[in-house]
Amino acid sequence: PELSKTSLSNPEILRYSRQLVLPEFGVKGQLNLSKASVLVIGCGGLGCPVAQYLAAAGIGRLGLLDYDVVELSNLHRQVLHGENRLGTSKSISIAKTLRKLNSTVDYVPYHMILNPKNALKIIQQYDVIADCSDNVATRYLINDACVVANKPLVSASALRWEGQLTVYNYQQGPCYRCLFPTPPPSETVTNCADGGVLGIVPGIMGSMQALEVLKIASGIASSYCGVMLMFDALDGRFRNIRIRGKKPNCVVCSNPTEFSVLQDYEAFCGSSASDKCRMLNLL
Amino acid sequence: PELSKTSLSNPEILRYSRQLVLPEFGVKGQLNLSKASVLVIGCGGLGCPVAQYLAAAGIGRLGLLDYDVVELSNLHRQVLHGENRLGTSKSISIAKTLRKLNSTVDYVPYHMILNPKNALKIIQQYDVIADCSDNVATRYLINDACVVANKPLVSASALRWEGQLTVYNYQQGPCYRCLFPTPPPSETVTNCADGGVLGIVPGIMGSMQALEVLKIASGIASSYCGVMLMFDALDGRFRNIRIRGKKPNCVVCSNPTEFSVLQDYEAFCGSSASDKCRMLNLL
Amino acid sequence: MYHPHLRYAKDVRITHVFIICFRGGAELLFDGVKQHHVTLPSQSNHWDIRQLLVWIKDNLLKDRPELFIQGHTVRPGILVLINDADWELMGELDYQLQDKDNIVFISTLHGG
Amino acid sequence: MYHPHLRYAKDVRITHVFIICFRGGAELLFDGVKQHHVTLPSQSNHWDIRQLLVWIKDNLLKDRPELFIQGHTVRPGILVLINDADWELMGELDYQLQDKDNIVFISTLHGG
Ligand SMILES: [Zn+2]
Ligand SMILES: [Zn+2]
Repeated sequence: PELSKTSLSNPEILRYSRQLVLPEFGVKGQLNLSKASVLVIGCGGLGCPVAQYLAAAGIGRLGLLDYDVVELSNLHRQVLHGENRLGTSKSISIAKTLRKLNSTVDYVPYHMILNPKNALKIIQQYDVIADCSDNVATRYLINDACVVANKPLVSASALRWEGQLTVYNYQQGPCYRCLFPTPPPSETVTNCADGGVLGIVPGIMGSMQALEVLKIASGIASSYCGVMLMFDALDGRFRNIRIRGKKPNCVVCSNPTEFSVLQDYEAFCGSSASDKCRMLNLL
Repeated sequence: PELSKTSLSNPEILRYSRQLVLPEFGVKGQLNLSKASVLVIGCGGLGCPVAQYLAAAGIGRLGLLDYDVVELSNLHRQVLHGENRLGTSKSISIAKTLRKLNSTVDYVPYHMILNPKNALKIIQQYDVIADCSDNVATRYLINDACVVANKPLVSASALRWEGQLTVYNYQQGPCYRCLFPTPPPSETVTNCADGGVLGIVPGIMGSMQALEVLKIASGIASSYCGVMLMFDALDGRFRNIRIRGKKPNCVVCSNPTEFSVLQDYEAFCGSSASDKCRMLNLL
Repeated sequence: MYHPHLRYAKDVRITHVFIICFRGGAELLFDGVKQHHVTLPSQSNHWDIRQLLVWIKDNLLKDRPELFIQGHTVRPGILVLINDADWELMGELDYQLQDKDNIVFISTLHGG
Repeated sequence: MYHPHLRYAKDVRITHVFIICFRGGAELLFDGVKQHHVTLPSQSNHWDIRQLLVWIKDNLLKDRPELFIQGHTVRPGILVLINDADWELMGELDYQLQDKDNIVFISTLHGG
């Protein structure tokens, strides 16, 4: 269904009053938010804070995609699930938790794996995409589908004590492939299960991701077009890095048609889209 | 009751496995956390993420102090409450929400206002204090009591699009009064009700606050002793600022006895410890 | 302190070019403008922060100067930063300005 | 490129003193050391990044060089930063090192 809204109700004015008084945001920003749809891909350590703060702020529609179920080892960082949700779908778990916080948001859980057959069709239905996934193959798939569908992609990642964030395919900025045309050798890829992660690190990176989604969805420019945020939790330092612009020779940007979405990303990356069955790697 | 623990159970090893594998944290860090108690003063926009990630990480005891009840205008940033909690105590609401996430934490809600009579007695019972309050008078009271009780104080604040964070009274760093010996004129003080705040800004600052509490409580040094973090959400930039050390002429640091806790902080600051009845100010 | 390459047509010698920022709400006293690129007129001695405060009061402040300056210093609750360091570490009012310095006046925040 | 004030007793002229950082897990190839203060031996031309990679491989890399260098460049998935900018903006392998440069090799993270 269409998200359309031309004014705020009295309960909405009360609920969002603290952000309505911000001149840079205001009623216009709130109405833009209420008409915007965001797809959160991955309902784990990053997806929880992203979904939580987008729902609180009054996003119109929130797509929540994850194939996985809640496990006890998730709960140190995946803060919207709970002990009574073990074994249940992560996407449905987030929707259940957030309905209590803000029942006016339209939650759309997808308990499925994103694959080359369904990616474009789902992504086309949303205004902004948040990459909260946990593996290389899915990150390339999301990127390619976002370039083809022409959607801004707010991407974050976290491992151990570090985090990275940038916005791809937005204004004149690069896509993920412009920056990383070739996937890393699979033996150099570490996931959270192997490498570990302090739970608050995806908490911080996901919160920054929510901020940039909110800025784009409410009509304020993102600060991370052509800029990458790097965070080290051990020394408490953030760095903003200038990165390259869109590359004319990028295989996807130079030919953004549905044929640019590959048939098999696991083969392309030499790794699985599920991070469960990976062997222990050096880094 | 004493928090004492000499080993981790099998469910604990599974639950915290992703942080146990971090060499800088490890079993030692987890055991330290499980024996540590943290008092979160203020259960609002900062207190919610602080409490959420401390509970998820396995802190031993979590004190939650707030005199206030949940209102609809809180829900855009105070993400642990919900529509069914309107009119109920914020401290109890957080404890209820977080028990579902981690039932092994000892939650101690205090539905009361912090005042010069009770502050020292409560603060003395905790290892680390998180200042998540929303007004000048309470910030001076918390500081003075922390100096007298010799507790590290992880302090954050947020307003509009900006946030600030530092750790007071820790190692050779300053206390709040070393930095700000005189309160600001009351007509220059703005609260969130008047000035507004984008909800994710306390979300980000509270997450950083949780990180520094976790580092101190698990036995890793904080990065914010003598350093202040400044964040601007509009331009997406963080800055780490070097600040002065402890001042020999600070009225509290130079004489840290219970008599250094004043009788009346509202008179000292010329303002109320409740941010509700404040007139609209310029800044 | 004579810089011939900075001579202007009207023989005004320029001694300092730097950036002043107002944050944390202090910018609201300056029409909401957060960043000012400032060129100070020349004088026989170096400019220090004490003199800069007077210059800001006379040239940038729109109204209600008492919300920014009290006595000869900034009012309580405003932190002054010189190149990302607390001015207390740099000599406070006596700090002598250098070209390209970054001076920040930031109101402390109390909200949560 | 002769710097008499940097002459050492053994007449080794030093041309570059700078910092190399490894982050995002790349430090695990270097005994977990994240920051290296490096002084390169002098040579007749400027050092460029191409030569630096060879020097790192020969002097800092502990083992499994193929996890850091492939062919004549860094392996896919490592981003090279020169003074907080993507090396692509700075000339990549041809960038000529300057004193006090800050060179970062950072593995991209994929976890969530
Ligand atoms: Zn591209
Ligand atoms: Zn003090």
